[in-house]
Amino acid sequence: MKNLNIGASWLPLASMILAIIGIWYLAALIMNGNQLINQLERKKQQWSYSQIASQAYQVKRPMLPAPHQVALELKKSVFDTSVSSKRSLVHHSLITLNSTMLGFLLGSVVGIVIAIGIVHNKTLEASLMPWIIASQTIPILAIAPIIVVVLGALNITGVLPKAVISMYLSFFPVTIGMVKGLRASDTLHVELMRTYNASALQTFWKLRWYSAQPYLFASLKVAIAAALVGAIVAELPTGAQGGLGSRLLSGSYYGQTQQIWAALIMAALLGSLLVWIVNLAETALLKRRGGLSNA
Amino acid sequence: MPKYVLTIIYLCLLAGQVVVVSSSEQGFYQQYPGLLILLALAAYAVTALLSQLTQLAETHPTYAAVTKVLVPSLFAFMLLLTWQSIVVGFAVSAVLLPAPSAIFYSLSNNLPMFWADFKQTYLKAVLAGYFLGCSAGFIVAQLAVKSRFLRLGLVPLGNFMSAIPIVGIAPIMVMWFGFDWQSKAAVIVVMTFFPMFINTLAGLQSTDAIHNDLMHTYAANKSQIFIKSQLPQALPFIFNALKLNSTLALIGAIVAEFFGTPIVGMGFRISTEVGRMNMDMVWATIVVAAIAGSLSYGALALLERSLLFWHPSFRGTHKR
Amino acid sequence: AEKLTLQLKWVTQAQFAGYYVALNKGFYEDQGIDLTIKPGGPDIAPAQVLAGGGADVVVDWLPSALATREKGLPLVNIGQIYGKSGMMLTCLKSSGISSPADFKGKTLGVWFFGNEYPFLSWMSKLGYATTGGENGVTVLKQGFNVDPIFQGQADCVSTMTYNEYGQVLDGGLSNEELMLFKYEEEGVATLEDGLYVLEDSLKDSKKLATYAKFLKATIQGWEWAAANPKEAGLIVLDYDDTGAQTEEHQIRMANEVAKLLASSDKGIGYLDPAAFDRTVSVLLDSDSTPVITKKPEGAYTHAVFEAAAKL
Amino acid sequence: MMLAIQQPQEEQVAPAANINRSMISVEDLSLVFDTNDGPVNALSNINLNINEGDFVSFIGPSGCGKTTLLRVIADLEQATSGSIKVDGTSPKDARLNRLYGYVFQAPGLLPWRTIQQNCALPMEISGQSGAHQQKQIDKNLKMVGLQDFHNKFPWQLSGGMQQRASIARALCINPQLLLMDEPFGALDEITRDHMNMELLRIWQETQKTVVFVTHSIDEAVLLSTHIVVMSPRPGRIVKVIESPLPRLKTLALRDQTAFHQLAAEIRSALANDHAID
Amino acid sequence: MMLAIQQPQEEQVAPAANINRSMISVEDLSLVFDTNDGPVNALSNINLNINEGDFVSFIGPSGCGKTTLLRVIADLEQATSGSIKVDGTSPKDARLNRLYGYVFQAPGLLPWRTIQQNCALPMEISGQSGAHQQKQIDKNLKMVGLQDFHNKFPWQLSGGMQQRASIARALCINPQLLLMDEPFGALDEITRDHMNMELLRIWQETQKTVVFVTHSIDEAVLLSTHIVVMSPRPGRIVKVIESPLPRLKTLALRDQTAFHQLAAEIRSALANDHAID
Ligand SMILES: Nc1ncnc2c1ncn2[C@@H]1O[C@H](COP(=O)(O)OP(=O)(O)OP(=O)(O)O)[C@@H](O)[C@H]1O
Ligand SMILES: Nc1ncnc2c1ncn2[C@@H]1O[C@H](COP(=O)(O)OP(=O)(O)OP(=O)(O)O)[C@@H](O)[C@H]1O
Ligand SMILES: Cc1ncc(C[n+]2csc(CCO)c2C)c(N)n1
Ligand SMILES: [Mg+2]
Ligand SMILES: [Mg+2]
Repeated sequence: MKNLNIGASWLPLASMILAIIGIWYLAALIMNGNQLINQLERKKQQWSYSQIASQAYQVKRPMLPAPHQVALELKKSVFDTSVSSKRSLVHHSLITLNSTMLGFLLGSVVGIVIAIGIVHNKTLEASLMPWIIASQTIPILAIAPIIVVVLGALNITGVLPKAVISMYLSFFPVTIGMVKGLRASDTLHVELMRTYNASALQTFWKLRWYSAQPYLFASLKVAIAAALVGAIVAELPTGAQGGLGSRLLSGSYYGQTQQIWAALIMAALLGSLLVWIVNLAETALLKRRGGLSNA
Repeated sequence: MPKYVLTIIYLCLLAGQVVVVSSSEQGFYQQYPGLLILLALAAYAVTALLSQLTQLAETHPTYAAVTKVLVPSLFAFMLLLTWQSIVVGFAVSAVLLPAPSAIFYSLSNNLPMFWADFKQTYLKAVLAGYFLGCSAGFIVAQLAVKSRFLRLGLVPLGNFMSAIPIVGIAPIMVMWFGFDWQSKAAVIVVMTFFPMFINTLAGLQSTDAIHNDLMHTYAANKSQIFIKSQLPQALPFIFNALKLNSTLALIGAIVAEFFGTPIVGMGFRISTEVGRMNMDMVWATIVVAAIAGSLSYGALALLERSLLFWHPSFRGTHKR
Repeated sequence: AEKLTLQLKWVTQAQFAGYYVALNKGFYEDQGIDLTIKPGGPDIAPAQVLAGGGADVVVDWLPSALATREKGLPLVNIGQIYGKSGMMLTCLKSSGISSPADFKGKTLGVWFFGNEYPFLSWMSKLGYATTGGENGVTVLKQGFNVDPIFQGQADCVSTMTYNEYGQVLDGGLSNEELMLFKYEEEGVATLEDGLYVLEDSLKDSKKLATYAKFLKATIQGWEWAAANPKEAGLIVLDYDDTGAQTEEHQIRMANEVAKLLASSDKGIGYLDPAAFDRTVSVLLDSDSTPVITKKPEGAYTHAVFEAAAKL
Repeated sequence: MMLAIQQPQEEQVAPAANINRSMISVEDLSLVFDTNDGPVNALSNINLNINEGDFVSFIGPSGCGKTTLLRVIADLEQATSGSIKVDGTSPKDARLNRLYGYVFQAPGLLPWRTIQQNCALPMEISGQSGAHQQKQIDKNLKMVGLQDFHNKFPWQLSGGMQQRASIARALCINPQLLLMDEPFGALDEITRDHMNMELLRIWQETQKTVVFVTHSIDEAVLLSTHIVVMSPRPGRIVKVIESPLPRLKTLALRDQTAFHQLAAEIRSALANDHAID
Repeated sequence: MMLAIQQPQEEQVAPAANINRSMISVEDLSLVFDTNDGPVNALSNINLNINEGDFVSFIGPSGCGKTTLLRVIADLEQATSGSIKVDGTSPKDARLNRLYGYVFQAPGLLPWRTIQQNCALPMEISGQSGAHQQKQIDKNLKMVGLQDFHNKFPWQLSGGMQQRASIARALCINPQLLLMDEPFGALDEITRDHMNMELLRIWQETQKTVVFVTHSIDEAVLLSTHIVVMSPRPGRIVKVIESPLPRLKTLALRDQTAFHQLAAEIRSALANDHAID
């Protein structure tokens, strides 16, 4: 999947995107048109289908803004606004990116450390593993405000509470992936290390760490996307302090569907960019170890 | 000193802490900070007990099943005990953090209400959305395996879509599908579709080259290749997605309820009771969610174990 | 200067114009107070922030403050900014509602998160069960906006005169299509935005003096905002970090909130004991879902207001 | 000639008929693998004819293209140039007609199926009846000495046992053409002798055509009617030796001079092209 | 006697000393695998003594427990009952003392290390100096004919080359005891002859003890001082044959009668207990 041949792949992707845009326009017509019809009927006014069709893409609070409306909103808030302005989506993306990166770093480190502990210590594994899984069933949005408030009480404000929530979401895939990866070493290789009477540390650095790398990168890609979700979720309860999350919230608050969609697309772009960067790092590292992806 | 003497000492320390916590007044740590030492000792005793238990499991495999439950329970018990001690000992306001005892109390006192919430969120939204999302991801992955065109179009798109934070689509889904569980199920469908799609696709494509060649020499048709070779080899991937999705689905439903819901449901309960300063109710709902999530996860893990007995990660102790 | 943190009940908007004006115009500075304003959000409970020590003063509504007080967190009102309630139920005439008697069997959008108490009292007074059914009303937890009335998901939605009502109009519904039920007019009005602190802190006379200075500057800010709604709206806009608010919207809100400010002869900031008692009786009347169970004692003080008046 | 599976009586000894009908004919075939650091000439200008009923062994140093050539015959690899006919048709049609059975260099058993279920796989795919399946499985598992292991999973068997299971699997469908890639590599001498004799018996009884890759000169001599000696870089055929030994062979043959002469001839053909260090 | 690694002069030919000191002694050893359909008796009542300096081959049909026995010696598998001593201590202590080098049936090279780095691995682990590592690697890679491939990654080598690399890796640490599980299985005849002679030379020069699993009777005769014939179900030792051939052997030995007699003796011992069908 990773190394798709660009030359051969643009056509299917392009046609898929075209199809989606087509469906999107159609859906917008139907949804907004219906809304319009309801409104006119409530006012007991006459309406015709041609009138609806011509107005469906101009409603003030569309149920589904048409692609060009979202594009316009994106253009307005990305290109037509200076980056330092609070109305710039780039500005808000950077705020979100900030806590995403911090949370991702913290989460990766915590995730790796826990995984190493679990793989090497049976007690840790037995006592921790079930609760690590249970921890992810706690709805994050439920504890986000609590974390923000409690950390706020400890005078930790700004980027850190958001990063903590990002960390909470991103450590899990890293832990699970790393535990799998550290244990994915070929049995033959493990036995080889045993015949050398290698210490746990030696086995780790010469064998397990390598067999874990492909798993680690797969998890890091999930983790960085999760960190982004965490950052955005964390921006919801604190509503008014900037970031893509607060754009989503205020978009919803003021019925600005275009603004929601623009923020969503920006978030997806940001997420794709982050995953792509992890991908680059992976390719670079795998190249150094001979270019074989699955060890 | 023989081992069992140590074990008895550890148990005594733990029991002592339990007695202190359950019989003392609010804010006792503020009065007698020295008691904190006992808490630290009890925590140490528990870690020691835990490693004794794991050693026991290693030397006597017959106890393994018991310790497997006992170890995490003991660990959790100590966690709760510490929580209770700190909250009671430092008289932490119930508005900030309720004591575990208070959470348990409100849970057992409001069972019918929690059951109604569970029914609304889990039995309706989560189950429907999870089932639809997972099956859709699975089916589309089938199509994508067969068609290179679809694959090249869907995979980058899937990666892009999975980067969208679901919290963002929740308000849209509520707008489109109404306030009741249907909009929550829709959020879950969107959330669970792509993990299932990507994983199934990866699994179906991960088949051993030699098995592909083998089926090729048999001139097997596509459905035979699928059922006899691809599906079994894809199962580990599919279970990964099923397990991941089981936690995602619950979170998705609860998050979506923040954006509008009838006045029942776990997400509704959490957000409403936070506003009413009933933190014990909030935590009780979280407990219900965690139990439901862990049980679903555990059930899937058991199913996986029984279906994937042949996989190297599940084979018996004698491996090569 | 003395540091002080104020936690708002909701996001930065002209609902809180007075504080921002006072900050912007240096009224707090003049009183020797270094004020930090923390905007709220949909899941920020001001009382919780106060309990956690994240703020010294919070803006909250009296029903929720009293309920919290019963939970064991002793909030005390040190000044009441709004004398009138801005909350109302906005209904579609087309759904056949012309009086509260028509609510039966209808679907009503309500805000929760501590804002539901007045509504519950009202329904209790009307004798409607809030759990749906033949003789009750179906309640929806209304999200962040007034969409349900546009999408036909609810017959009525909750609105504030100064905010969501405008959005309903902007969204294409005209005044003639709507039926409004103001809490103020239905006899279930409760006191809204007020300033609250923890009871213990009031025992410290230095703290009390600080609060007085803060209240003084706040009152000044509100008076200025009431006099210059347009400028006040623009000032608020400056402080909005989301960059999502519009000028038009904020100015309209500033105009509307000016109408709600406490208008007793003592001026803005004075909690009218009669209004307090009315709120309490509205809350106590609700027997199906008790918000508070007994008459609260010491839930407000005029000490700060009086100290501020002497400054 | 393909024997109808439902008529076991026909499996009895039959005259060496059709001995001149070509089963596989390869003309000027070349195959180049594109790799990251340049093309690899795996096969170069291969010309070869294999008649129906022949037993042909490919022998040659590691990396000379034996496996690759076998894979081209089986339609698992496409030639870069040249032509190939299998049973008068293209390799693809031959495959679709389920003409051949292929024994891979590695056992390639499905880990979630028991040995018995693994053997059943090709028959399930070609839609044979359950009773017939069971008969074939019992017969062939017995033949390879795994009758007691039919309910074990592959990973519970030793390497040699797995390889025998994969041979049984290929034989179960009773194909007209048998393609075998070092099938006895992991077997001990006696088992190997036994398997060699069983293979000879089956070949003689059913008049299959067998194409066989091996590293063992003795094995090639013992089994084959024709020995193809190959050499690497680029993979090509050095020599095709027709065996002077009778078609009906026994292990005793190994003590005869004709056997040793043939072995020596192969050895020298191989040595001419061999440079290990 | 363990040779100090830093004193290469001692690696020269030395008299067959200590020939009676026991290196491995196995008493009444049994091993049972639990599987889904009942226990498998992989080893049953094994009694065996191997003296220091011996070259012992295990031979026997596939699945008779050769690999399993070797793994018990290497402390990779625990016996169900019975006792075993390696170098006078338990297998575990022998392993902890880094007494032996093990060559697995599969090469087991780390794919992220080049051939040279793979050979360095065991020396890195036992903490040997870089210069010494380089010397050992150069010597042993040359010996197995891979000196030109030291910078290649494992998957760039053919199967036979990989196996040779894994032999070089085991030899680099110059262990007192060499445990080898079918090390030459994937090699063609000429390469195999070469490797056999090299192994004999190293064994003679350094007086190692070698335990060697093979499928080839000729190989067993050519190399061993003692041949252990095993038989399956349950895995047990049928016969231990002491070789009458001299310790110093050449390939020419293969043409002598003594060689053929010994081979015949092994063959008949194997055949007696061999019931494949
Ligand atoms: N998929 C591939 N990509 C690139 N090169 C390949 C591929 N498969 C085989 N080769 C190369 O083709 C040549 C012939 O390989 P082949 O597997 O046919 O050898 P072989 O004669 O079967 O060797 P062995 O006896 O070791 O099995 C080798 O040089 C090998 O490196
Ligand atoms: N992990 C295991 N689980 C169950 N049975 C096993 C396992 N490993 C080996 N066996 C059984 O133990 C017996 C001996 O196996 P072993 O691998 O030692 O044979 P071997 O002599 O090395 O055979 P080969 O020559 O084929 O390598 C076999 O019957 C095998 O089925
Ligand atoms: C979760 C949530 N809670 C409350 C309100 C309503 N609300 C109460 S006070 C206030 C400020 C005035 O505009 C608003 C909007 C909401 N919209 N969303
Ligand atoms: Mg090959
Ligand atoms: Mg073996």
